[in-house]
Amino acid sequence: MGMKADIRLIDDNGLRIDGRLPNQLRPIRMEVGVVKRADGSAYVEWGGNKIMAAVYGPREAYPKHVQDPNRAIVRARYNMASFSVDERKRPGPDRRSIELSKVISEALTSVIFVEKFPRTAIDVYIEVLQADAGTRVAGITAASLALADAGIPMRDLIVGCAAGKVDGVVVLDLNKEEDNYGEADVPMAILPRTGEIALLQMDGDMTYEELTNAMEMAMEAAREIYRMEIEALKGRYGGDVNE
Amino acid sequence: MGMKADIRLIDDNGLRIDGRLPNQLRPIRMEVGVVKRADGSAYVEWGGNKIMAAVYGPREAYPKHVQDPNRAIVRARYNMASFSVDERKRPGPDRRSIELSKVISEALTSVIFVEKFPRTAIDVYIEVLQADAGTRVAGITAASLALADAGIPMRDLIVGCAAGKVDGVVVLDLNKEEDNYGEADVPMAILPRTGEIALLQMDGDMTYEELTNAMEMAMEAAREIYRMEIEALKGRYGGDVNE
Amino acid sequence: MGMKADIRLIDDNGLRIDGRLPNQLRPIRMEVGVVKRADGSAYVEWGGNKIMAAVYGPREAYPKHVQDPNRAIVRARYNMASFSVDERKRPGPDRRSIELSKVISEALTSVIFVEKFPRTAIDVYIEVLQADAGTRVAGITAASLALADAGIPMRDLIVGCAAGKVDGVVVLDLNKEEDNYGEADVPMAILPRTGEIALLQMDGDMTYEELTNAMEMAMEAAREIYRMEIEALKGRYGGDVNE
Amino acid sequence: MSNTSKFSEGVVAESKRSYIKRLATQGMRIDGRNFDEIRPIKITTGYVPRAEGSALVELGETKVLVGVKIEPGEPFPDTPNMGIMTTNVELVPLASPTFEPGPPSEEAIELARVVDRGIRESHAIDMEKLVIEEGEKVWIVFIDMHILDYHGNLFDACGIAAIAALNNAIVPASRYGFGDDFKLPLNHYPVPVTFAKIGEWIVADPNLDEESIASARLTVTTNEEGKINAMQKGLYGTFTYDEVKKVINRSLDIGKKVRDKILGDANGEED
Amino acid sequence: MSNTSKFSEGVVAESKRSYIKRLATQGMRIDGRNFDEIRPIKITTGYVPRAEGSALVELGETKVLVGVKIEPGEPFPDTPNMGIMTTNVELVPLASPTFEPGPPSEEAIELARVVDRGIRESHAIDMEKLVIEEGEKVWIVFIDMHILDYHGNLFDACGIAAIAALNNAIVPASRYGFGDDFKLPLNHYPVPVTFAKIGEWIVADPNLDEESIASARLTVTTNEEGKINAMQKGLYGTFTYDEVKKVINRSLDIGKKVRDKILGDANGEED
Amino acid sequence: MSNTSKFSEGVVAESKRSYIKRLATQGMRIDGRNFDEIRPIKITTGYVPRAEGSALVELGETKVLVGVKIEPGEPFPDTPNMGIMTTNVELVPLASPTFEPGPPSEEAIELARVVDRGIRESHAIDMEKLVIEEGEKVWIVFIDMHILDYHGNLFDACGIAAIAALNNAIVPASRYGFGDDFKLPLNHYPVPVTFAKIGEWIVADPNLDEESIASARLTVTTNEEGKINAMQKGLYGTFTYDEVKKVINRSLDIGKKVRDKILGDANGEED
Repeated sequence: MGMKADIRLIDDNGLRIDGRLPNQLRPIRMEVGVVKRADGSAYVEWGGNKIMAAVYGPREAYPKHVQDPNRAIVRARYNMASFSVDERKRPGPDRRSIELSKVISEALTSVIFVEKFPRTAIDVYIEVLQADAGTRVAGITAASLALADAGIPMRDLIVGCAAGKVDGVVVLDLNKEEDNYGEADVPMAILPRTGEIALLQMDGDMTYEELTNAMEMAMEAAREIYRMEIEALKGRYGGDVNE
Repeated sequence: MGMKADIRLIDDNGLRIDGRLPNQLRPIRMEVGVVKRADGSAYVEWGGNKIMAAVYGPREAYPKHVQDPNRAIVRARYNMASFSVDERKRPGPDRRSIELSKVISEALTSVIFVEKFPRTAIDVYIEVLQADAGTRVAGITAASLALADAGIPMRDLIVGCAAGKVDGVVVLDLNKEEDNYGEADVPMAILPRTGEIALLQMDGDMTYEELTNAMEMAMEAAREIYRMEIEALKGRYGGDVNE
Repeated sequence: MGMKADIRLIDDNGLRIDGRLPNQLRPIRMEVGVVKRADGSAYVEWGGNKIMAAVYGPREAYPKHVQDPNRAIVRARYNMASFSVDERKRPGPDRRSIELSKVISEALTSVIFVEKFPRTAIDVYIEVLQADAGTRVAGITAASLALADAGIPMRDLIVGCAAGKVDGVVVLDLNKEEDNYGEADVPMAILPRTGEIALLQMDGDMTYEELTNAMEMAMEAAREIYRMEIEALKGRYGGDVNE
Repeated sequence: MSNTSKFSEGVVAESKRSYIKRLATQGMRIDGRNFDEIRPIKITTGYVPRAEGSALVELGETKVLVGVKIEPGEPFPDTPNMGIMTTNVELVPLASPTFEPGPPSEEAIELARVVDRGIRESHAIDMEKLVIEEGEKVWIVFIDMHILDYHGNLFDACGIAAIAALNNAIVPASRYGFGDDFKLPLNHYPVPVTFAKIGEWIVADPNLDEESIASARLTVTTNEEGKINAMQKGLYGTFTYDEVKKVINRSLDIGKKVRDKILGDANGEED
Repeated sequence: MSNTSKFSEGVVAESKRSYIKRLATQGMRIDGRNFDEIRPIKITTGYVPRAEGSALVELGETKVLVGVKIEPGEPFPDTPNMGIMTTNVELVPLASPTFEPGPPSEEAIELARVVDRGIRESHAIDMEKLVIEEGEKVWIVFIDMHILDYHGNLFDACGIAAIAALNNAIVPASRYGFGDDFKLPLNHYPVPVTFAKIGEWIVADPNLDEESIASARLTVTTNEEGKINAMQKGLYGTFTYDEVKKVINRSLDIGKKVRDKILGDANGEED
Repeated sequence: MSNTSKFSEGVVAESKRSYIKRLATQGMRIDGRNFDEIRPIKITTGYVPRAEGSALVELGETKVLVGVKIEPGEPFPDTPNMGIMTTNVELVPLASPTFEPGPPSEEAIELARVVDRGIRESHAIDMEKLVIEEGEKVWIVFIDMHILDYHGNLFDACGIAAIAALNNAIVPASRYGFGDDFKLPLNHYPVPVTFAKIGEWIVADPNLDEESIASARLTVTTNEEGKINAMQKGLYGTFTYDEVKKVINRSLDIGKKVRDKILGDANGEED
């Protein structure tokens, strides 16, 4: 956040540089079952983001000392391909991806009936093949689809969505330029049926009003993304997608 | 040792740059029980050194293959805070701290009744918060207090003390300038009741006479430091401090 | 392969820069039993290569999860000493030595009766003390001798040998200059009694005819090296060297 | 990647768990505090004179030492006219039986990054004043957080110690021949406040026992203008939107009090 | 250092093992192919527009994405007038239950090095055209191979995707102020073809089941001139000399067909 | 951090332990030596012609190869007019069943640092003669110690091999265009001598069996002027002050003999 730029991010008509309205999402495409080797998988294209997620498990947790006798442990790994960003990224986890892996693991745990699978691990791998701002929320959305595809029992699908502030305006789903030159970003993960918030981060500079407006905008959009999730799962399975 | 300098380290009156006599210690302050989470702990301020030590154990040694069926293993870890030195030190162990951790572990083992606690580990953590020459001997002193505070049975307290050579003069307890520009340093750890030597290192350039003078000076001072240790422990517990 | 140079590697008489004929080996010297601590060991001097190999095992494989209940695992480790090459090499495995360790492990496995030693590891350590082109084939030859010295039952000794192309000519056993400025290198490991090929790599630029000529040249030379191996083992044990 | 935190005892006796929850139904906490009451704060700045800035912060029994080192170095290519800051947390095993030696754990990394975001996103340090020669040489501010005794809520202890140490820091220009030393220029004073959710209750500044049984955690960093600069939700539970709003509001209040303490204590004494 | 490969299921049911071998005696394979028949290839170039070049290759169900990044950097001291290339394989755990997070395994390293050798030894990239300023600045070509679904024979899938991505790559000279962008100059089109030995039979492009029970593996990389540029034998079994000759010959034939596909598909679509 | 050393068999049969101690009461050692007698030393300098200096040292059955590489590089900022030396020990698993592959263990680090201190503190290498261009370019001397067969007392074997290899080393100035090659300039010849305490007895140059049951170890490095340059006490036992004095005295005597051997053997042959 907060690099200064001479770029105007909101034009005189209140439109954004990619032509969107403040509360408009980028185009999103979802596909389930893309990794044959995995127990469940999904692909999400979200603006310029291309993200693949796969689930393995529940399977015996290894090494043994990480096993929890009362429930499954959920281990998400967020990883960016070296070529997913403008300047080549060195392979392997950096501090940012370690933090994101942690908060995504925690968010996913909140919806999974982990107590049904003691001593196991549910491994969720999120690969960012092309990055374009909002990778963590697109990634958690892909992960949610992959978990459903794997038949992991969950109390709700989970939806990732971000809002933020750009040129003083609260906007939904920041793109790359808005992320680079904007004033705040609020990535969230939401359980649409109950409105619970499973992931919440924020960085930038916002008043209380701006922040609550942004959160409400993201929660509203979550319902739309939720419908796409249902659709993507129906496309594969027909019928009921919940457990 | 041995960087050349134009600095005169001993003046015409035989005094050192901080005004001490050759056989005089820097001011030392000891405090016991400073880390509430630990089984035992101590803080030692020694000249400009600020050093904290904590003991955990005896506790089950992990990983299992390090367990000794006949005795406790003593694992000291000497670590310098990044900000403890003039030029920021990268966090994590370097070769120097790995070596010091090893010789301190060995020295502490020599006083602990390790055979009383088979299969366990006694972990001793020494954190150098500010470094000012002589950190290892101050650290081993703090560790000894922390072990006593933890109630670990020992056949003696252990005392760290160094002597060396500066401008051709054998001196006690080198300070930072003396360490940088002096000619030799002899860090020792001593069991004051028996005079046994549990840690002994030396680097520099000394004749046999200079070296033995230095060792005797350090052993003499060890008795003084020992009294401070007893005092610090009494301050906390009153009464008998040994086992 | 393939750095361009103004050097002529084959002279008008068809001789190489070290005076050898195209199908001539460099001088080779073998010695068995050079590391007393090991279960078996050998030293091979091959041109300017100086290579030591030692075998430990069969011994219980550790960590346990690498154990194979049906057979021994063979773990070769190819390592170059820092000072073995012109420009000091950083200690520790690099990508090249990891690859070589892998293909050598696989090649050695092909001759050892691994099913006789379930759950064990046979560790083969190859140290390149001085490198002069062809270290992997000299190393595998040393490893084979060390395995025989350790009394590990094998269905054949294994012989390493390379051929390649230099100034358009197919030649045996490239030296350092030929390796640097030549056109192709084909390292092989051969079971001389059956002619089986246990290791085969190639890099460079060769026609089918050149490549098959090179392979035949290496296989022919393998019989000569095999005789040296037998001789080296006889020198130590007299009598029969197989199993 | 695990969801059992290093910041917990792992297993808390079931009896203690029920006791804490039972207390909560009566609006009480195990150490006698109200839900919105934080533990006593003691700040000792200048604890490590060898560092360019430092602060020892005690938040209840939790003890954190932050040292700030400032050294010249190269700017990033895309910000040639800005200084650089880095943050690092060392969960040294001295501070807790649950901390282990080794490279930073995911807990240490999250902690460092949350503190980092609060300082960076509030533009607390005036980075443009840390340029020695544009594009060539700038001041690098290293914020190293050393945990000395862990009894819960490191986020706030670290965040408080970091801003106190920065406020205490001197840029050592003269040592490198770049003119006179000067106080590290600060524009803002971000303060993180952390809440834990225990059952249906939400408490400020959780202690170790509370942290051990909390289902969710939310840290909100606010500055002296009442702006929000950073948030971080943690653990495997969830918050409702109303809970989040309430937490943000309380963070603004508590943050203000803590900030007064930091700025008031700027010349405090070592204990 | 182990000889159980990450590229296998570890334990294949004995019944499947016998079944595959029984089929082989009748000249048949478990997925209906002939011994010399490779699986269908689908190539999508330009899959990652943010990369300078990219190709998604599906070889049967095996899926590999290669991205090429091209950045300016310093040449090696001994080759001041040449660009630089590096290759890297990520066996990301998304692609197989047998892949684990962490630094590259020996399997990943071997794979990257075999692909590297094919490209490097064939002089596929015209390195002399990648000099910006001799001895000072050259283009570095990073070839990163990301496995997305592992169903056997990564050597060929990676090798095909690498050369397809290179063929798709643009040197981003204008971004760095070094003149106009230009197509990455290629001289040759090396293609690896891999065979597995199962019992006494040798099959091209082994699938996962075949790989799991193969005793030996041989990869031969050939170029459009019919030259051999790289070979790599793997696994704990052996080949006879006749077998090796036969494999080389078949690699030349199959390599040619695959190369036609790569060059023909150069402007393919994403699936 | 452990106190079971890699330099021991771990468990020595109790019977052997008693036997060695029983012998000691009669002034005898398991290999027939006197308490102050070191094992035979064989030194082969120039063993690795590709290195700038090298020495293979056999101390009894213990075998160590030291190679010295000398390359140009940048001086440290605080010593612009001095060359640089680094030492490294590789306890390669070839040399002992107790050595494991991987980064240097604490044993390897201690060993390297003790040898390093002896050479550095005695100012053995004339560092001021290793400057190519003050503040810009100096010679870096890499001392790499490769253990080839481990039968006890690596401290002395490494220390002897290191000084012998340095004494054999040529600075390769001409290779880099910095004038004529010249012999690495040495001012001093430090030699470490190590003693082990077994029960109440102290023996010089402990072999593997003795090392395995020793309670304490003391290495004293002395130079040709009779000065002491380095000491290192190891293991979990203690020494009395009288014992230390005795050890220092003996080290001076034995060190002198070993030094004569090193300087006399300077042109020895490979075995």
